[in-house]
Amino acid sequence: MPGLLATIDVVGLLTCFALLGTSRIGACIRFLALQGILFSLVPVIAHDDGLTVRVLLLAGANVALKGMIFPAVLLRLRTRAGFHREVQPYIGFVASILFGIVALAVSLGLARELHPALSHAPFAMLEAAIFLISIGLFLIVSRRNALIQVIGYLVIENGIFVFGAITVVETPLLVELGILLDAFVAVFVMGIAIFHINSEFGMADSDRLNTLRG
Amino acid sequence: MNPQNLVAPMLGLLLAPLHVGVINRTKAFVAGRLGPPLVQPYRDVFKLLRRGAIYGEVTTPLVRLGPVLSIATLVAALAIVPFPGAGAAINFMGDLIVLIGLFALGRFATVLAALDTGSSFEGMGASREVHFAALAEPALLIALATLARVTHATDLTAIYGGIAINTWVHALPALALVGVSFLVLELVENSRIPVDDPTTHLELTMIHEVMVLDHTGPDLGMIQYGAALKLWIIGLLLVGLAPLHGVDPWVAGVAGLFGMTVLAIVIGMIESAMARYRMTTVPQFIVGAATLSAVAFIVLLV
Amino acid sequence: MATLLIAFALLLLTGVAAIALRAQADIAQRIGQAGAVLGSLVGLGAAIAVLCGAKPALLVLNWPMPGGGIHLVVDRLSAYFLLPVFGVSTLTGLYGRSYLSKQGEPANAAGSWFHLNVLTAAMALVVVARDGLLFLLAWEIMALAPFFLVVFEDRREAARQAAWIYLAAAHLGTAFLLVLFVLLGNRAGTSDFAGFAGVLHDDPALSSTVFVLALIGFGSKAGIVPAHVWLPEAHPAAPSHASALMSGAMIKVGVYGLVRMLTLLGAPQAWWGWALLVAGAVSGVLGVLYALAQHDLKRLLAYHSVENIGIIFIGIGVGVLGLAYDLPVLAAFGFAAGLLHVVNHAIFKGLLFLGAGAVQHATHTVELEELGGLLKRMPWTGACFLIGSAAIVGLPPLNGFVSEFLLIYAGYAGLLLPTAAAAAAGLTTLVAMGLIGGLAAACFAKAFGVVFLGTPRSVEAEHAHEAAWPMLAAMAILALLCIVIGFAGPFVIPALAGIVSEASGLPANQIGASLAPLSAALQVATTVFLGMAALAAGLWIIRGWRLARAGVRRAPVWGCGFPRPTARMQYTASSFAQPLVSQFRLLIANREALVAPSGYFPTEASFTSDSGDPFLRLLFVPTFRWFGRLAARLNVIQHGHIHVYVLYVAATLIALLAWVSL
Amino acid sequence: MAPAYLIVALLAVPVSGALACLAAARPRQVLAITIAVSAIVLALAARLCASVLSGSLVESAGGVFVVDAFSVFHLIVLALVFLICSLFASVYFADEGGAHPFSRGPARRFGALWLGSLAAMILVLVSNNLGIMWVGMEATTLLTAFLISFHRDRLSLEAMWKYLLICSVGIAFAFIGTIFTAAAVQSGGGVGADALLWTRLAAPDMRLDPTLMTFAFIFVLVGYGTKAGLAPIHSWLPDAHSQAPAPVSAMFSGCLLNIALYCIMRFVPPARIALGGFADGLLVFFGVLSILVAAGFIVFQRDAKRFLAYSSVEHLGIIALGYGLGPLGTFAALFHTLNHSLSKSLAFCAVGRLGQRFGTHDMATLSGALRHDRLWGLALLGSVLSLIGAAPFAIFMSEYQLLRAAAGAQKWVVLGLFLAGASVVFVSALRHLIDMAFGDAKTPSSPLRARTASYAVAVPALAALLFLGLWLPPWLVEAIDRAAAVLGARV
Repeated sequence: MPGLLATIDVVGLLTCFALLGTSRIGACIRFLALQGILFSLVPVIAHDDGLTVRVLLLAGANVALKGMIFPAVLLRLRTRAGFHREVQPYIGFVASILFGIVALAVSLGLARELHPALSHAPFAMLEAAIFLISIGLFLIVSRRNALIQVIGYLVIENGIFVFGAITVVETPLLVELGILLDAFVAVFVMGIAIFHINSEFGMADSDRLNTLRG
Repeated sequence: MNPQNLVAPMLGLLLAPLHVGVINRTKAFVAGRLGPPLVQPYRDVFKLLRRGAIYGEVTTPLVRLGPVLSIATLVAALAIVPFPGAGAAINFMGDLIVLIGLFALGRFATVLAALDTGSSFEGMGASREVHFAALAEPALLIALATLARVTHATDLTAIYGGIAINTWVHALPALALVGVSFLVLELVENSRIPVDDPTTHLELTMIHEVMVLDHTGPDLGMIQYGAALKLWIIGLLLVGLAPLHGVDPWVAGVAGLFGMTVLAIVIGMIESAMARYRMTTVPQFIVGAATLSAVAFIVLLV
Repeated sequence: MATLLIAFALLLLTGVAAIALRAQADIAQRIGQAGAVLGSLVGLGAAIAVLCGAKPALLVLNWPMPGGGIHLVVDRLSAYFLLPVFGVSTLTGLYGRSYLSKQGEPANAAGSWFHLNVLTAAMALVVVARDGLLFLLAWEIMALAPFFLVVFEDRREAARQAAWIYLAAAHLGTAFLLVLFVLLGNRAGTSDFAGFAGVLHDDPALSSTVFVLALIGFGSKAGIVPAHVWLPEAHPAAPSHASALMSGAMIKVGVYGLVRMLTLLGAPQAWWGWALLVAGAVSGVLGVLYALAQHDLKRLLAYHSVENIGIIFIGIGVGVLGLAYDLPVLAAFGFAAGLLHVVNHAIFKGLLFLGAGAVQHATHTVELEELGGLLKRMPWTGACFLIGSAAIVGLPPLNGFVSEFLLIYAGYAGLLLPTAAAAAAGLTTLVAMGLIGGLAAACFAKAFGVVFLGTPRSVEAEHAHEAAWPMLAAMAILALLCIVIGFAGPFVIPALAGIVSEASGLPANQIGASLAPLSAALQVATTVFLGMAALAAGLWIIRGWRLARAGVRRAPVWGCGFPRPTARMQYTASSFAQPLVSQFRLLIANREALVAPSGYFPTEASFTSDSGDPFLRLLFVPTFRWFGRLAARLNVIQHGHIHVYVLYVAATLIALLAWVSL
Repeated sequence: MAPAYLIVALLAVPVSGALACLAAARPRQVLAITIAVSAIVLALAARLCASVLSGSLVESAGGVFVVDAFSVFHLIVLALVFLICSLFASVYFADEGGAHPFSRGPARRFGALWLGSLAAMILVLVSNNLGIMWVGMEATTLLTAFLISFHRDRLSLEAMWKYLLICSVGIAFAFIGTIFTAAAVQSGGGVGADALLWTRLAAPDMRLDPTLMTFAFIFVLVGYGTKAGLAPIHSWLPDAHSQAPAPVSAMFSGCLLNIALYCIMRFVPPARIALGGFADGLLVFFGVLSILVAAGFIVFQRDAKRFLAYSSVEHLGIIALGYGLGPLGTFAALFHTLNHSLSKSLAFCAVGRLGQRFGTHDMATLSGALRHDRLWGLALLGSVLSLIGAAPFAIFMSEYQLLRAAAGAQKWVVLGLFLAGASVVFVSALRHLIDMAFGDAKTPSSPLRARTASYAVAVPALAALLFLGLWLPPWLVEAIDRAAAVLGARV
């Protein structure tokens, strides 16, 4: 059902741009949640060999994790840490969006490069995966707020998830679950880390964390 | 060795003071004085040998050993330096190295003896002595090297025995230059004018004399006799350059004596004609000598 | 070989025991000393046995270390170099305990025996190793052990600095040797020396490369200018007997390495000889010049080691030139001179360092300007030091003269040869030796004169005491050796033939033939010296007899009428050397600061001269500083901003992807 | 116990140990448990090693877990070093009073995380599936993060955050690389199910899509390389090592970095099959780069632990370089892995202990160690001398083997650069070492109880370093050879 994939692709891209454009962290988290849910559906659609229990299980776990648990954790953290907006990122919101456009173009090109090698992978998703990864990196590099950096990391996770789902036909369930578990733990660990940093420094602007040099 | 070999050293031992006497006489003559008799040096030496001795308070036996050793080394040197016609008492390959070694030993002994007195004047003299010696030694080595290259021999007797008329014809510039540098060395090693004034009495300007300032009695006698011997030996190195190869020994010997006398007179003339160099210009003078012989050698190579 | 292994065992076991028992310093010291002396004597026995014609000892074992094997051979050449190693270490062992009695902390002193014995064993192992990796291992241990001796007085900043300079220099030298042996091992397919010769013989390019590596690597250990900078730092810092061992034996191991390499390199090329000759000449002259400028006795001696290594290199250089120009006589003279000087220098330099140690032990300083008049207070030490000085200056009839006679004669022999190149080499040799000889005489006149003669310049010197008997014994033995070898020259030289033939690859009988006339000549020379000695003795007796009758008085020396000459009026070491130093100001480049007396009533006047090593000061330190600043620039990439760190990761990835896509 | 169960036991023991720690009543118990567990793990690893060396592979859980000579070698190194670190931890934390008391809560936290990370590392080493290997690797990151910020002060938190974020991103890349590998297998016609089993990937008949494999290896190299601390992506390393408690730093340098490199090496055989010398070229490049960059940084380091951290970058570079230089190089690299892990963990222990005495890690202040604490001063001297490549310590030998490998590969420029870097490190590190070991201490050192465990750490480690520098036991040669054979030669 390529049409469905295309929709997911477009909406997913828009969430990325939203992440780039907004300064309000709460909004970012929600966009992330939306994005997570969207792309969790990809394996269900992409797998033309019918819906196996395994696929459904995985999709469900993903939706639960990325759609509910992560946002919950992050929002809780936001309120605990008490920051609500990203103030003056390294790269301004407009510039970020411009970057997003460039990144989109680049990932289209890259996807076209890769597609012949990964013939069975739907092109749209390939391009989406690359775009997600690049955007996630960009968020980490361009934002001061540790929370948004976590969000960036999760965007990368989404990208990787999509990429894995469309390229690898069937990976052992064990692996899939392991990966999910890792993402899960990662978010918690980062959450705790941010909590500690916040309680120690009184804020979680990671650009204040530059005492260690040389 | 047969007795005839002992001629050269005997001549040296006997005539060296006379040689000095001639120099002094010449200087006196030029200066228009009558001057001391030719045998005056002998008298001085004997007089000093009869005297008692006074030593500085801090001295050790080294100060006594110095003169003895320097005499001994010079006598040994005398034994290996050939006299025209008579040759040397002892000769062996590389004896020129031994000659230089002996000079060094004697100098080392006198320098230590000087330092032993603990007087600043002796120290100063010693410092100058080693300074100039350090420059003179390579000069002597190179000069002898040039001769060795000319005559294809490495022992003094062979070298000096091998200088014939046509040697001069072939290697005129080299030999001439070597001669000049020997003359310079004669003046330097024996601290004559223009390097040093043996008769001066201002300590600050002296080199050799100030080193032996506190030597008395027999030690001083030995030192003066030793000075005469050294003058004689280096003189021989210069006079020996005369082309006497194949000349009848007796003629050669007479020629040698004549040559030494002429040398003495020349030195006397120089001493009367020239003034002392300033202490700082002496090194150039010596290095000049070294350069001369180096040039001589390079002339030979090309 | 068994004896040698016993020697190793003795040295190592006692060393370990010494460091284990460091708590009971005295027992530890006794054990360490016993091991040092006995082990070295045993080793000496092994070496002498081989030199006396016993067939070369051999040991081959399997070493599980890949690219290495245990292969030991004691041939004549090795045995010959074992002489200084074990000989000097025997005497330093004998000397050491009394010396250490008042130096440093007792525990350190006890521990130092471990490093001393390990050093000895390592040097011996280097000399007998025939396997690249084993050689390197022993070489590194030999470099590391003295490090702990240099840092002996570890509370002193200067000692730690010296230790750093020493080990850094040693390791940088080793880097070249690593390349050398890896290169050879790679070409030969084996790390065994036997395998090297084959690949080198027919590959001039390779052998030239190897030669250059060897010259740098081994030269830095031997102390060739400009790689000499560690010597004047390390030797003064170490305990004197350790300095004696390092200067007497360790730097010779560097020479050994070079000679051994030359034997493997096959037919030498002329420019190698010239390189060695020039390196030697430069080191010789600069070494003695820098020595002249020193006023620290041990630094002065260290620079003289540079000078003497220079002389050795000149000898080897002449020898190599002889081989290259196919003039066997020249080759024989050169190698004989160089090799003989190896042992001679070990003897008199060991003696001089031990003497300096005795002075330090008695006065707690080696600063020349604070010494003086010690000959009266420590006559035996003074006598030994005098003999040592005379020997190192190369005065007849001592051992220094024999080797310098050989070398200068090699120069003359070169002169007589038709080839202009040989003549030029000869002239170079002569000029260098002439300068070195004269300057060395000046330097040791200063050293001995200022330390032992005149009046004491400080209270410590005033109250100096004679050294303990073991120290005296060690020095006396060395002094005796100086004299014996001096007079035995004619018989020593023929004995060299076999060793020279192993070093030069020429047949022994040919070398014997070319050396024979020289030993004959030396025989005559020796008789001359004997006569001279007899004459001197006679004159001494006569003048004594005359003075007995004429009477002797003592009086203050002439001081321009000043009645009471004091120590402060004496000529100082600096002023003694000043004319020569200023003559060669350009080369010595030592910084002087003069506050001249001024006005009619001058108040203060001072003169200070810092004779720090020019190469260290003007070449190495600036280079290191520059490099440090360069490295500090790297700081900008580690500025602590996490975003940029992540960016690095991304950038690396993108760069690689771009690279493969292109 | 059958080898198959050994693997399960290897995983089970640390996990149960971690749980036990959570339940432990007193800090002492926690420390005891960690020591006991790592001792057992070492025993099991040794047993496993024996059976691997006698047979070829040891499988378990239906091929999910496979151990071959290469992984068992790392397993042994891991267990050995981990035991050392655990022993030292018992010494270190026993005296860790003052601002950060080692009370029950922290103790439990430490024990759980400590043994948990051990389990994760073992998982990496024993898993046959590259995906699970990745999971284990990510787990180590997450578990060790809080070990860095164990003291929860600003600097350690900063270091922890950097470590966490940078390594997570890196590991994410590594996962992309893993996916690419699977894709490469599939488009090469391989079956999906066991696409990620390295036992299959290494098979010579494996057909892999070169383009995808290229991408795969690049992602893997950058991803795991971040964790292994290869320059220029080493940025987290000095901060983490300098801020973590000494035992943790020791464990990081001694175990974690090797294991990250191990992960990269698992991808090298397929990369060689698909791309020939491509992987080796990259390894050599990053190896040399790491050596040079680290050398440059070491020149101006002031903090002892930062210096050691950069030295880790250098040595990981050396190991990577070795892997890139063919069979002989692989041998050298493995030998070097062992030597470096021993030396570096010992060095960190020594610096940590001395730091407790002097209350600082500043190399200018921390001086005269030998005088104040003979044992640890000696340990510091020996280990750092070994690290900067002085004979007769083990690292000199492995570096010599590496030089031989470089010469064998005719890579003279590489050889030169390596020697240059090593020399710079030697010269600049030695200056600090001399003052640290011999200097005349300016700061008074606080007296600490000499603990027997200290001897149990320092003496055997030093002895081993010395011994391996002089004599390589044949069985060890055998083990390393077998391990190297697993990676095979360059195509």
